[in-house]
Amino acid sequence: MSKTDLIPPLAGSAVHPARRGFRIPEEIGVIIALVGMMAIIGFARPRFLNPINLFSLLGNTTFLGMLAIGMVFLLAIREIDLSVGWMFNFSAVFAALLMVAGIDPWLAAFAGVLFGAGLGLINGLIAVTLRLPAIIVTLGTYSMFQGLSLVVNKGRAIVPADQSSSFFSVISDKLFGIVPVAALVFIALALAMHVVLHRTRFGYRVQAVGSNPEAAAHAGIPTAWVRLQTLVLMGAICGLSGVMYVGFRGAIDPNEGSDFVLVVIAAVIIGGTPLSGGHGTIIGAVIGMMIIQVISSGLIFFGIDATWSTFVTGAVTVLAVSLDRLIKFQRTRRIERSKENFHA
Amino acid sequence: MSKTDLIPPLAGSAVHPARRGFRIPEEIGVIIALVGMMAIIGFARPRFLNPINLFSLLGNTTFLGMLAIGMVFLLAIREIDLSVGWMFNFSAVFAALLMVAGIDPWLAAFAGVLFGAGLGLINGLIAVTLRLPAIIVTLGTYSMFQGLSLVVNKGRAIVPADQSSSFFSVISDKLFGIVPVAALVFIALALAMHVVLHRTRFGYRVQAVGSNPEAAAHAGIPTAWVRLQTLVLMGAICGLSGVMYVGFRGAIDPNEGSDFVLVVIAAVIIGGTPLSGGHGTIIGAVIGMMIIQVISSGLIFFGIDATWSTFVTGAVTVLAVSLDRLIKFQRTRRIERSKENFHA
Amino acid sequence: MSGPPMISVRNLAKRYGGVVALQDMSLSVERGTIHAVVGENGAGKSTLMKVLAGVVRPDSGAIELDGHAVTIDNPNAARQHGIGMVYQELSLFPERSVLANLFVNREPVRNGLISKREMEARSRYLLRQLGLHVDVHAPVSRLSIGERQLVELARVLLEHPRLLILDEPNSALNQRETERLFTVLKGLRANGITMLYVSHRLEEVFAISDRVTITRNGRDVLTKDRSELTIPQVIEGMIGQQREALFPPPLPSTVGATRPQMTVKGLAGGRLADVSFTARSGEIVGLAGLEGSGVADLLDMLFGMRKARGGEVHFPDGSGLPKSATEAARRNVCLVPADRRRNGLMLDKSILFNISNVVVGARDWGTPWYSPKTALGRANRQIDALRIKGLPHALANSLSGGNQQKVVIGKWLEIGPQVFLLDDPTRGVDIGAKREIYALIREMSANGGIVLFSSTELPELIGLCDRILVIYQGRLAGQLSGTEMNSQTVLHLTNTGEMPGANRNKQARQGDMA
Amino acid sequence: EDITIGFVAHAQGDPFVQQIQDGAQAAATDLGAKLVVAQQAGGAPEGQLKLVQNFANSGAQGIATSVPGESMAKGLNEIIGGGVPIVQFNLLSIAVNAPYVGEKSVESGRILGRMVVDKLGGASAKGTVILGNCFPGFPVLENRAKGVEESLKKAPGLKVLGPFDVKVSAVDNYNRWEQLYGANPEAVALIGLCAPDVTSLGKLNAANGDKFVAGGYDLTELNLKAVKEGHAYVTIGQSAFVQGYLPVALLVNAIKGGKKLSAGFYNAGSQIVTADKVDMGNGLPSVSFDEAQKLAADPAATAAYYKAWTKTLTADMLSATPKPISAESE
Ligand SMILES: Nc1ncnc2c1ncn2[C@@H]1O[C@H](COP(=O)(O)OP(=O)(O)OP(=O)(O)O)[C@@H](O)[C@H]1O
Ligand SMILES: Nc1ncnc2c1ncn2[C@@H]1O[C@H](COP(=O)(O)OP(=O)(O)OP(=O)(O)O)[C@@H](O)[C@H]1O
Ligand SMILES: [Mg+2]
Ligand SMILES: [Mg+2]
Repeated sequence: MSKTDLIPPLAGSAVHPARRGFRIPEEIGVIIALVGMMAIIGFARPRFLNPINLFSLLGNTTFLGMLAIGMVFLLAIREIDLSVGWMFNFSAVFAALLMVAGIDPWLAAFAGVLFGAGLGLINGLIAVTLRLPAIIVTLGTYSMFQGLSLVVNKGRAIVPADQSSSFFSVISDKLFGIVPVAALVFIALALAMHVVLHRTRFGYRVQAVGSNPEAAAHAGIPTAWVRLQTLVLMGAICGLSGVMYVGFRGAIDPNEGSDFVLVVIAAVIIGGTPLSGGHGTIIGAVIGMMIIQVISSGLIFFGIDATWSTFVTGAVTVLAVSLDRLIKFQRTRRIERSKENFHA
Repeated sequence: MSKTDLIPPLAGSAVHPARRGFRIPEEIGVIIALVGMMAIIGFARPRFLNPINLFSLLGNTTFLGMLAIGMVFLLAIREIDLSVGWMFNFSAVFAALLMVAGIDPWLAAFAGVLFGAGLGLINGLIAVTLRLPAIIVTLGTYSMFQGLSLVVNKGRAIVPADQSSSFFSVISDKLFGIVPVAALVFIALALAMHVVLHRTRFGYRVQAVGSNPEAAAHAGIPTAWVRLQTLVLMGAICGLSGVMYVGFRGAIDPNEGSDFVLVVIAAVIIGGTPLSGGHGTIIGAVIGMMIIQVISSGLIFFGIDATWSTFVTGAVTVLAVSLDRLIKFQRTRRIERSKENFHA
Repeated sequence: MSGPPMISVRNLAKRYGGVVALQDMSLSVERGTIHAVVGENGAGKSTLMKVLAGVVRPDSGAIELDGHAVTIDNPNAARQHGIGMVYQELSLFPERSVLANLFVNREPVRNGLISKREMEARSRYLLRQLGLHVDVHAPVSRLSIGERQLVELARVLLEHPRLLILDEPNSALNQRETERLFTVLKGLRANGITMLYVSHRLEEVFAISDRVTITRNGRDVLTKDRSELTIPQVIEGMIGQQREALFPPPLPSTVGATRPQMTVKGLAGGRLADVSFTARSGEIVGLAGLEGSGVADLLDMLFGMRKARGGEVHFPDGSGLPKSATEAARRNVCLVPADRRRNGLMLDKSILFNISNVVVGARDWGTPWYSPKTALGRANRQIDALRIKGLPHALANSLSGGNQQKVVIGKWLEIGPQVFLLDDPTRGVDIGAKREIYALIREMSANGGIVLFSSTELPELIGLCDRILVIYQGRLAGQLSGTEMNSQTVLHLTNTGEMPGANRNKQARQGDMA
Repeated sequence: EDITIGFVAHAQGDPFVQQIQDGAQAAATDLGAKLVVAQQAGGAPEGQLKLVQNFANSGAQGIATSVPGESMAKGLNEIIGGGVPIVQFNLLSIAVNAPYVGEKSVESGRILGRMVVDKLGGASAKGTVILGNCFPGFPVLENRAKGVEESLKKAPGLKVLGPFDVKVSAVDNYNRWEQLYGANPEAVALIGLCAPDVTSLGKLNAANGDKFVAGGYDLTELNLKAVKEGHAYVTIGQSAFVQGYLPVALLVNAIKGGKKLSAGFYNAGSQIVTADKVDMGNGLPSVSFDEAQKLAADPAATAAYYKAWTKTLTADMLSATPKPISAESE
């Protein structure tokens, strides 16, 4: 021991300053899980790595992936919205009906997004005025939105007859013949929302309220307003996803969306956003959704029959989250150790 | 007033000492909502209040209601089990296959319950060893259990050929011609589990861990063990519900259970168990499940057809939880006021 | 004293990543004594105690109990050795009843079922001794923070430990409650129980302890019998510098002749009825009252967290009561809440994030963007100004209690408030930091701020305030200033609502009315 | 040569869909092709389209899929345009440029309705009839409901309630029927449109003294059991085996012959089962009730039984132009 060590460092003070520069992203675990899975499938079935296939996989994540982005905000504010699938559906039905009624599809789509925001507003107003958790409110509005959508679509698919508008061709177009425009919108939304969550007042407030609602209220953060905004944002994103779906698929079926909510929450959770609030990762959610798609696609590339595919899906999911978990363990331990070595 | 009262209490002004005796149960809100709904339906359609109908409603809550009971423990320990539907299914399939193989149905049923506990044990072991929240683990085992069940049932209903055993007749019997035996088992389970949650070490530990896991560990509670036990209990209850279902319907369909989890969680939440852990009400969950059944039955009695029924279901759910909420507001305000008035 | 010490630790070390919590800490405690451990915030006191309680495992070092080497690697092991600990940061179960908290993991079982009756019976006497008159069936979250502290204490006492560790057991207790506590502790000592006692209230340390260990930077620097020490010596040992006056003198006011003021007329709401007073800028107004007397309600109302039933209030900005906490924050009214962990901090977030709470979270003017770089600047500014021990990226949860408190204050200083509502802002803060906070409060008031200051510690009310308003059972029982501000008068007024010497008839009538 | 056919169904672990799959597997075995099956739970069109796309990308030469929603049409047509032949079965979209194999949905509803009316005493029948739809919004089910209602109108004395939402899950399904009957104990007939209904109705009827006429769909083991025990009157089959076999046969034939498949309707044929009479449709030899039950549970026996029919599937016949798609809902 050198002599200077006799003078103890100031307890509790930092021993080394923060090294700025590249920091391993927290999503590293799921990224490794995703890439690993793709490598394995691609090794066994090279056709899987064909760009066309990869881009179509990306395209497949679009609509549910957008909802997952919104759901990250909800989990971050310690809420859950169960009605996302039906907000998606109802907005799409609404927009498609406007198109059927002869309104310009772009305009109708815009109205559809607003309509989605309006549905979110309903959730928000009930939740805020009655001070109920969103999960309870949306347990009810889940059926309400579904029911109303069913009433207006009369149990039949809505298919805008005239699909000559650029709305349909642009949204279902593929750049360079392979890159789906819809997927680009999805990626753009993800990046924008990533910035919103981490670099805006609104995102800051969402995390603050989710981390400790009481402390947030005591700091003067308008918690009810932030919750309302978050639920409206979720609605608007559902609307956007819904109208894009109409443009992309050219129709909306009456039961489309019924099974969305579990998949969306699964993607967000696999991606690393905790249920306990205060924190969320958009990038993780996007990757989580991709993992889900890659699993289902991988099963088909390997020719695994329906009999086994469900089991394999589950097993791979467990493996993926375990891997993520182990990598996180490893990292914490490595950080601890590197800090300890600093003293040695 | 005696002289000692001159010295004000040191602390304890906030909550006055207990006057023992009758305390309004916390479930009062949902009870009022349930009774109110039944009164309204019964007033308009007196046939609704026919004991036969009421008992058959009770019978309708049995199988999902049992799962809700188990889910209360999970929410109380701040966890969620998504795999309940498939544990139900897989246990039922397992027991039914044993019966098909000629094993005595009672014995097979017993084995099915153990099998369910074993499935819960799998969830528990993964969750505890990887220190993952149960919701993440069961996201994966959801598909694993479903998949394995599909593998063994080969996509077909399992129908024990010989249903002459007393197992089938007892479980689908109705006492006095109207009281379903299955419902009695359900009620007995609810009462037993109520006692377990509120009057046993295990129940206290569950709530303590859910309330403050860190403090629970500090108090020497083996938190991992308690989590494991809770997940095993959930599995065993799923197993019990599953084998009773086999006895009741005389068969198990391959996809039965697929849509259970949301309804089960809905019932528990409507009943008043918060997602935030530390607290749970079995009675509330049972009533929550009844509310769900009464809504669906009410739709039928009022002759509301499929087009509107979904919407009405949602709207009534929102009303029911709002009512519960308002009653709780009212109560707190009354308590507050009585506290404030001490100086008046 | 003969025989080995009850417990002794040698050369304990504990690091959290790059943070040194303990480094070469040694201590030995004689049987049947109350042994105080003092030291500034972050000195490692709580970490040391947690090691003894089996909650934290040290990196190195040895523990001996009755002269035998032991390892205490979990809380149950500590319990088996007869060690019980009252944690500094409350470790209760908020949703659970008082009884469930008191007997957690040791619930009495009759015929396989937990017996509430027995729990009640076994705790009744102790609760009365502690002066804790609460509904033992009500959830702990309904209790005030002082009551919760007593519950925590009672829980440990019910374990009948041989060695009782008390980590700031009375930081939320007022003088009377503290006296009760000390009576209990002295009783325990008479029964041969050994105690380790951590506190920042040095007068009390001197009143209760037999021996004192001073810690600094994760080491023990000095251990002596209390009788061989004086408070100034202790302070110097703790912070290694000459003692300055604990209560800095008032600063010259920097504002001009127009002194903004806040007037409260006939305010009612919560427990309060008909409270009137004026507070001027440049003045520090103390608020005294028992738990539940309504002081908290008053602060809540002024901060917009609670609705008033009646009355008129004028803030210096000319407007009335804020309708919400958000409005209050935007009108430069700040509240430093008493329960920092529940109401003051986002524990799983960094210092940096917490410091931006008000600037970014409450206000809605300025840029809608949140810049981590700017936030870092803010955090560094407050870390320097308040000497917070922690990196900007450290989680609030990893800070020592006193440093957490400084973060709560720091986030408000970022907006430069005009009205300061301080609810026990020095709770758990070391003497050096206290002095800094007092100086800060002086500065706030000198810069034209209006300060309402509530505290459970009488000396600081008397030492710092220009006037003290005493609230008793929801009404303003009196205003004290000048020589009236002595501890006897304040105590009497807070506890009876009457000035000392007022005639007994009146008191009796008061009793009838209550 | 190696031919891989992707087979995508709209339900998971559904006994009826399993029977279709068994038919498809039988065809693949007969014709020397490899069949890979994928299932999308809950009839979600978006999810199912993704599975089809994955098959196309993975190199399957032909794909058979049910089409539970119009929103699949555009994507399916793109795949067809890309050169991968598709055949629809069981659920169709008329916007898809592919042949469809299935029942005549409105017509089968008419048959069911007619059977019930006859049982109730023909045109002079009186009383309340309750109609349940397990999945409001599925076009095929809506068509069936339409057919049933058409037939019931033949007896003006019948009052039709519903269709009510009776849910797919067997637990819910039974609960709903029990509640419906509790609300309308005077009902003379209860008619369901989905696979779980006959079983639930049979159970309900047994518990209440067999007072009403129960009718519904599909020849699952449990449904047949209910009919056999006399608790349900009739169940209508839609030739599940054919719905699975024919699409694969069409695909293999087209792939081998390098021909395009044109849109059109292949009638799989209806089956009518009462306790007295088992009509297996498609001109197949009549079977006893016990044999029908055995077929429902045993894919190998079913394949053997249908040999009489599969022999008729000549290459010429498979290449012939099908009936126009509109024939489906005539
Ligand atoms: N879990 C933890 N992670 C990281 N650092 C920690 C953790 N616990 C304590 N520390 C650090 O260790 C040091 C000592 O903390 P400790 O709580 O023992 O201080 P203390 O003497 O009790 O202070 P106070 O008087 O403020 O309570 C502090 O710098 C603190 O930030
Ligand atoms: N005096 C009270 N004031 C406020 N809430 C109370 C009071 N007494 C009980 N409660 C609440 O009412 C509910 C039921 O109380 P009770 O003491 O009967 O619980 P319990 O059945 O003993 O359960 P457990 O002891 O497991 O909490 C609990 O949520 C409890 O927190
Ligand atoms: Mg401490
Ligand atoms: Mg209790």
